[in-house]
Amino acid sequence: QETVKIGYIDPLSGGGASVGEGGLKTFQYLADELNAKGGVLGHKVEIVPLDNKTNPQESLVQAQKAVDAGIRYITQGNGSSVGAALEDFVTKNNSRNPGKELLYFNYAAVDPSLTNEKCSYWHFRWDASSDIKMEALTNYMKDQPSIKKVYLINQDYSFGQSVRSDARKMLAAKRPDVQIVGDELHPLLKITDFSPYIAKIKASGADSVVTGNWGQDIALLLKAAADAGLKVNWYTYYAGGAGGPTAIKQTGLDHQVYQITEGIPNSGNKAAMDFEKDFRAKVNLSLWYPRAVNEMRMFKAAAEKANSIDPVKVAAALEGMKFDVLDGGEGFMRADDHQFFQPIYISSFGTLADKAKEPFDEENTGWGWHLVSKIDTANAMVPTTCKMKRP
Amino acid sequence: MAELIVISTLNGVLFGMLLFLLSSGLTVIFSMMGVLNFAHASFYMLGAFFGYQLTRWIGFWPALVLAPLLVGAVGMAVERYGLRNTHKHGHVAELLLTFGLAYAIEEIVSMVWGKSPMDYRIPAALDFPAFTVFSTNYPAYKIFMLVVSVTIFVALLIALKRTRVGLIVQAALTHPSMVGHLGHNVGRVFMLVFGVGSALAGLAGVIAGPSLVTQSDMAGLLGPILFVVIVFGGLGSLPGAFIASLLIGLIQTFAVALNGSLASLFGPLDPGLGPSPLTDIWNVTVAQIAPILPYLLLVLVLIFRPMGLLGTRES
Amino acid sequence: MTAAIEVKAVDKSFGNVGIIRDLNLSVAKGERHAIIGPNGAGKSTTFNLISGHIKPTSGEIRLNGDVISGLRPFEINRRGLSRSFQVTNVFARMTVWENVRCGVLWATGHRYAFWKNVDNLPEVKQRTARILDDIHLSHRRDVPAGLLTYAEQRELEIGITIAGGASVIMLDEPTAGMSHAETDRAVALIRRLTEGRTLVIVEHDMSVVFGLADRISVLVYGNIIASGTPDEIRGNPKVKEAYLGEEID
Amino acid sequence: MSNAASPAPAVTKEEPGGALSFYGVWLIAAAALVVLPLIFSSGGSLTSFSLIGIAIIFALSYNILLGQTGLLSFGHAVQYGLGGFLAVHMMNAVASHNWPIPLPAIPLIGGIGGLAFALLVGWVMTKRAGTVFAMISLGIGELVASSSLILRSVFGGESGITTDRTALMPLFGWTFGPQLQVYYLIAFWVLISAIAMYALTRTPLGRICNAVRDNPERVEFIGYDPHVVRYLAYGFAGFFAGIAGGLTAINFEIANSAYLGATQSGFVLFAAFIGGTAYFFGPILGAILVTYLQLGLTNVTSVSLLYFGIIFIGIVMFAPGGIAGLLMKHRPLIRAGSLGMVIPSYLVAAIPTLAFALGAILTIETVARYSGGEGEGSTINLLGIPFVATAPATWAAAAFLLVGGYLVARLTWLRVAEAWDRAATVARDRGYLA
Amino acid sequence: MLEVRNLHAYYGKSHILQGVDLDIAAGEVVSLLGRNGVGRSTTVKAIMGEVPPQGTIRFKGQDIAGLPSYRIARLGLGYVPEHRDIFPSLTVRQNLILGIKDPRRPGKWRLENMLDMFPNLARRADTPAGVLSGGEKQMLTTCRTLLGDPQLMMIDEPTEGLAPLIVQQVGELIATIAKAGVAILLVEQKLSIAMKISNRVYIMGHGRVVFEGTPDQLKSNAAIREEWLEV
Ligand SMILES: Nc1ncnc2c1ncn2[C@@H]1O[C@H](COP(=O)(O)OP(=O)(O)OP(=O)(O)O)[C@@H](O)[C@H]1O
Ligand SMILES: Nc1ncnc2c1ncn2[C@@H]1O[C@H](COP(=O)(O)OP(=O)(O)OP(=O)(O)O)[C@@H](O)[C@H]1O
Ligand SMILES: CC(C)C[C@H](N)C(=O)O
Ligand SMILES: [Mg+2]
Ligand SMILES: [Mg+2]
Repeated sequence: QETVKIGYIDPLSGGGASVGEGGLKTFQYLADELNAKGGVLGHKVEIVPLDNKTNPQESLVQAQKAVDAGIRYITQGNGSSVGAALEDFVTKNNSRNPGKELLYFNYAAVDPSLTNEKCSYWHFRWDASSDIKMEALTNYMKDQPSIKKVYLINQDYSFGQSVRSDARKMLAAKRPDVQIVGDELHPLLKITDFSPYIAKIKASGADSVVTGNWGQDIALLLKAAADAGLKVNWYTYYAGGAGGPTAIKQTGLDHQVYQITEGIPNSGNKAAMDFEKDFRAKVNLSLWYPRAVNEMRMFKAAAEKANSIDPVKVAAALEGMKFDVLDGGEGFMRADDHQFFQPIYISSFGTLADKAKEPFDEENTGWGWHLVSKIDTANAMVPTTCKMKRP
Repeated sequence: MAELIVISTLNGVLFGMLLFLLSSGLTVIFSMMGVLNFAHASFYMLGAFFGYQLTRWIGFWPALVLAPLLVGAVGMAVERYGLRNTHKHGHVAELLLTFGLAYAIEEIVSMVWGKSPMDYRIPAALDFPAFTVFSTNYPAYKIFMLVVSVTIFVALLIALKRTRVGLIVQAALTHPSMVGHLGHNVGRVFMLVFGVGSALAGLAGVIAGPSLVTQSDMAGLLGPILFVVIVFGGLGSLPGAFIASLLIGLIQTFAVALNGSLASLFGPLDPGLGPSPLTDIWNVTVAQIAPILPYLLLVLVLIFRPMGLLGTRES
Repeated sequence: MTAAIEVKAVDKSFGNVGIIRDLNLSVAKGERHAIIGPNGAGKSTTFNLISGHIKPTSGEIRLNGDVISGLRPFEINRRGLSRSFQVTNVFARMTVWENVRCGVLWATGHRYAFWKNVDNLPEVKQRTARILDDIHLSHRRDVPAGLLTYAEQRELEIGITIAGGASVIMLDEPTAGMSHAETDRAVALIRRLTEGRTLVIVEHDMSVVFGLADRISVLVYGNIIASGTPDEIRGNPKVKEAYLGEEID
Repeated sequence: MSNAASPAPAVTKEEPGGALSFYGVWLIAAAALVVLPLIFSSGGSLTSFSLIGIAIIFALSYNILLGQTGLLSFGHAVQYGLGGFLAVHMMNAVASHNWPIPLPAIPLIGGIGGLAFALLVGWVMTKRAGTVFAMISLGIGELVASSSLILRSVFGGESGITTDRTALMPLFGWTFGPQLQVYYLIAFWVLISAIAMYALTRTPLGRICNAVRDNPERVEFIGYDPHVVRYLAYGFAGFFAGIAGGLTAINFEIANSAYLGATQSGFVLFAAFIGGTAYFFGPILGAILVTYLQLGLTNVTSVSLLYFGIIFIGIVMFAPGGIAGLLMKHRPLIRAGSLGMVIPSYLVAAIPTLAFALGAILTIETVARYSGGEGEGSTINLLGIPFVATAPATWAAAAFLLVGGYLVARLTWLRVAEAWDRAATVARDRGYLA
Repeated sequence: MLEVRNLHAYYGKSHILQGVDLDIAAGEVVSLLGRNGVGRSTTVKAIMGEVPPQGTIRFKGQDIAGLPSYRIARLGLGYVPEHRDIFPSLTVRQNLILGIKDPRRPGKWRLENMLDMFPNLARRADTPAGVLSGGEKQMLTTCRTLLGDPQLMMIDEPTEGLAPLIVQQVGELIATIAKAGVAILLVEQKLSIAMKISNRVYIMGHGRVVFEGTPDQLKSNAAIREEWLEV
């Protein structure tokens, strides 16, 4: 039986390497999991790491390499800039090389445009797009009267910009009284010291910061905040990334840092928590990407449904497919734009009241993620402008 | 406003001092030996990782001494077994050697320690706010960094004044055998200089590691800007590097602190214009161009004053 | 008739050290003029001033009647003045042939041409070959200049200098470091090559100077203390005191 | 800095055989480019050939600066990238206006872009050579690369600007969708660019560039302004870099800011130096090797950067004239017919050297697997022999090969040196070696 | 003091020195004469270790063949090379400072003496040595080596490119040095100088010594002069 190869195109060197490596380990764990249960339709699943250095052009080199090596599935997540390039590549490749179609499974590039104006039939996204997350986040923020002055700080590229503009738009609609006291964009993965930004946040008198920063950009931001003793509430997409929890604990921001995700370690769902436990034991990491679990498991389900590992058939099977997600609840792959919809969680980081119910801490800080709010699939829907071109 | 100015000044000075700590070693090497050491930032990274590892084994203070020595030893080995043989083939060859070395070091570090950031913490003895200005804390650790940088600066200045090492190296660049005929052991001096330069980078790593990230890509982030510092300050001039570090630290910090853009100055452009380079330029904030400023400065300085701020020679 | 080189009241100081002070010098067309003087008198500096390598602090320099002070070296060269250097200054990694040919290119009007094949320029080829013959280096034409012996390099240096066909040739100690035999050969060479041109030469070897020069100027501390025919100079007590010392065998 | 490359004789030797062998070489090259994809027709080789072709033009253009003119640039990718961006914008414009410009003409637009920028900034940059030039080029490179992120309407920010090469009018029925057609387009440009750049070295300007490299001061006294010479060289280098950029844009159908950045500039410096800057064909070899390593190494090892670094350090240390320099060292021996005297010693030395290399690879891989946490049972496939990373036998084998190989190799290389001496003496006696 | 026996040296394959024998006693001035290219410079270079020597070289009884040159220099052997090798980017003063081997143990020559002795150098003390005139460079190298307090100084062609008057001055300088008790090995072309200041002369030809004697002996031996010196 030939193996099903999935090209993992993400940074394995340079500024994004730590995130990329985490993702790689996750996917390799998941492949092992599938293989242990007989693989996909009896095919062994293999993850092929392809380093793109967080660079769109390099990603295309890697994607082309994948194609040349006969790989039919690629997955990528770190960076919407890369995501856009890959989506474009896959679309062109599939129209020019019929019979050699390539599917692109997106597990984290959440720029909404990828499932709107740029949408492609060959692209499927398991992470909630940034506008979905912002919708959920602002719904929560709306009910926090203590929020009066908000500071936005984001990475200067498509994803950061969409976080920023969505935050502005949605806050203005939901909480017109909230003042945006700062709106910062900084270069992606290039800042070594965020102290100047922290000084600015401090000077602005903000009580809350909204940021989509990821990778070292969030870790260093939180670290600089800790050093300066900046005490504000943080509404983040990725504060749980490596280094983040340590910095939060250091600042003593007990349950003041919020994160919006499609799953949390202490979700209370037995299966998910067992999975988390095993994952941590084997990989020595927290599960940052519950959606990757959904992606891989759903891939298997779709292949079985199509009874084929041919990408064209798998794509057809994935469209509109419903699936029970890791943390419980049902999600589905919307056929209109190939965006997966699932329950969304807002959690805060801090002391864990009940160690039995919430056993997982982060980075040995003793603190962990605590569920604050859960948004059901139905409430986590956004419209799309995608005009899907089907083959 | 006053608050922002005071704090930005402090931040700028602190960042500048870190830059100096890093660039002092590079200045020593570059100005004396003419080697554009692209692996300098890698030695910095090695310093951080050695520091991290030793701190876990024997504690921060011994690590502070030992790690730079280790890095210095690595540097000496590099000089002895690599650069020395390459020297006769010219500066480009030397430079590429260090280029290759930078790759190798990065991969070795990520092989040994992985690619995720290390949990390298500030020693407990220094983990308290030294003082508070406008309710912003200044961690004692940062003050410690400042003190170390200034100490290094003074010590290096004195060492360079007192010893003839600088002269020997400079003379050996053009006529190495003549220097030997005068009774100086050129090989050992070169090795020593390179070792000291690397050790300084290592020291910067040990110190900066806990305060910034200790991660396998940390070399790439600071690499290019170091060249800006030493060229801007003037090749061969330690005070130049000191001033340039401070200036660049301050400029970058203040640029971030400022909010201005052409749009905020002259009002927004007609929204009907659509995206164009003009609108890009119009709307970009000073903070956004902060990362570019050092390079702009570099180019301008080289055009108008090729020997740099305090330099005396061009190359 | 205008002089080939006319130096009028030129001063040159480095920092506040005056090296050339009120220098006046006139070299007639077709003349072979030697400049002698103690070490550090400013002979090379004078060469540098005339050839545009450095600019005078004050004063004026004319070439064939035109003011050239302040011009860049290549501009002066294009007006017909070419010089050699006291220290060997050839294109080390290029062959002997290439070295000489580089000297020929501008003068033959090919300038910065990037649309012509250098190997297909008959005029350039002939001229280069002739010069190589003249400097006796034809048998070494494909050797990189850096690998030549010292004396050969000095000869090549002369070859490059005359290659452009300049009407004024300035040679700075062309025979320094050569043996007697080599020196004699070089002198003959210089004599032949500068036939019909103006020659300014700096030398410490008195046999060369007295054998070659029509006129001699003596430079001491940046100032010409005497100027005249070889015999006049030989007999001049001031020159003896400042430069020649007691006659040596 | 000006003594940029090794002191080997430059590209100056007049070839015996004249015009015939001159055209012969290019005809063979052209024929090889045509048949190459017929022999190696897999998608992978087509992709590699295309990238190698582009890299060749890029590296050759760089050598106009480094090898020919002695200018060490850290920012050559600026011209390359800007050429690429201009090409992408042009392609989009052509497609949307239906202009009758076929795709194969686009690289020329890229070239013009590179040229224009080179001429714009070149004048101030080339005022000086040496370290000053090197540092200005570094500064301009970083400046342009970072500015490109700000001028997002032109450069498209982090994600860049995409285009569709098939949207231009087809030429003789070719849409340039399939990689094969793109390959031929690239091959065509490689050939004419290489010929043009080679021809450039044989023009008056090309030769004066060499003179400026060797001794800029002296050049002033033979009627040339070294500044102008450097400027022109910079312009030409920019032009051909722009062509390479244009081809990249066609190949990937995207241009983004990373194109312009230090990594690309470093890549081309590497390629040119490793290949050997003293010979025209050096950078071609370098481009092939470096591209090949870049594409291929990551497939076989997880620590490709380490090998990358080691290979470069090795070449810089043991073959400072690059691959071309290494090869050309043998030319006098071939001519003198004494090459046969060294070949046996090479063969003898090859065995322990190979053993040493294998030992090194095995060691690195073992350590990499071990620390990569793959531990148990992961195998290293070396020349078809599987080694279990965690098995003590593997460690022993690695240590044995490494140490034993090293010791024996050292002895054999001494013999190579002796054989060389003998062969060189023969060559010297027969007048083929100075 | 210096004892050279059967010295051979090669450049690549060419056998330049083919068994040179030399002796220099303390305080003696010895000249090494010969035509261009016979290997006089190579002899000195081989002694200093700049060219790999084969044979015996003893200095003050210690075998120095093959030692690195800084070790040889520290034993008290000074060397002024043919091409002067001044350090162009360093100032005159810095050049001189580098001549001092150990600043804590100054020898009989002091920086101040040197500058007093050579007002030309004193005037230019703080200019980069690269711009000195040819003659000034020669003085600089000689002084620089003297500052290292050598017991034996080997000077290669000190008068090359010097004005006649200065040639005389250099001759006097060498005599002064010799008077201070430093032995001197002088490599010269200009016979007149060598004859005037040397105690003994050697003449080299074809890579070995072909004549040894006092200046007077040489003067009276026209055959030798003709065969090995004149052209
Ligand atoms: N760029 C400079 N800066 C400072 N001083 C200089 C410079 N160039 C030359 N000098 C000084 O000017 C004086 C004249 O030097 P120059 O080289 O012209 O002498 P010269 O007559 O050629 O001597 P020689 O015969 O020894 O070559 C010297 O004392 C030298 O040190
Ligand atoms: N680096 C070198 N490589 C090869 N041959 C050399 C080298 N240096 C000198 N030679 C040759 O060795 C021989 C002796 O040279 P050496 O310099 O010792 O001569 P010399 O007696 O000092 O003459 P000169 O008057 O030229 O100084 C000469 O034939 C010379 O060409
Ligand atoms: C991995 C993620 C943090 C990437 C990010 N969400 C993006 O879309 O660019
Ligand atoms: Mg002179
Ligand atoms: Mg000699």
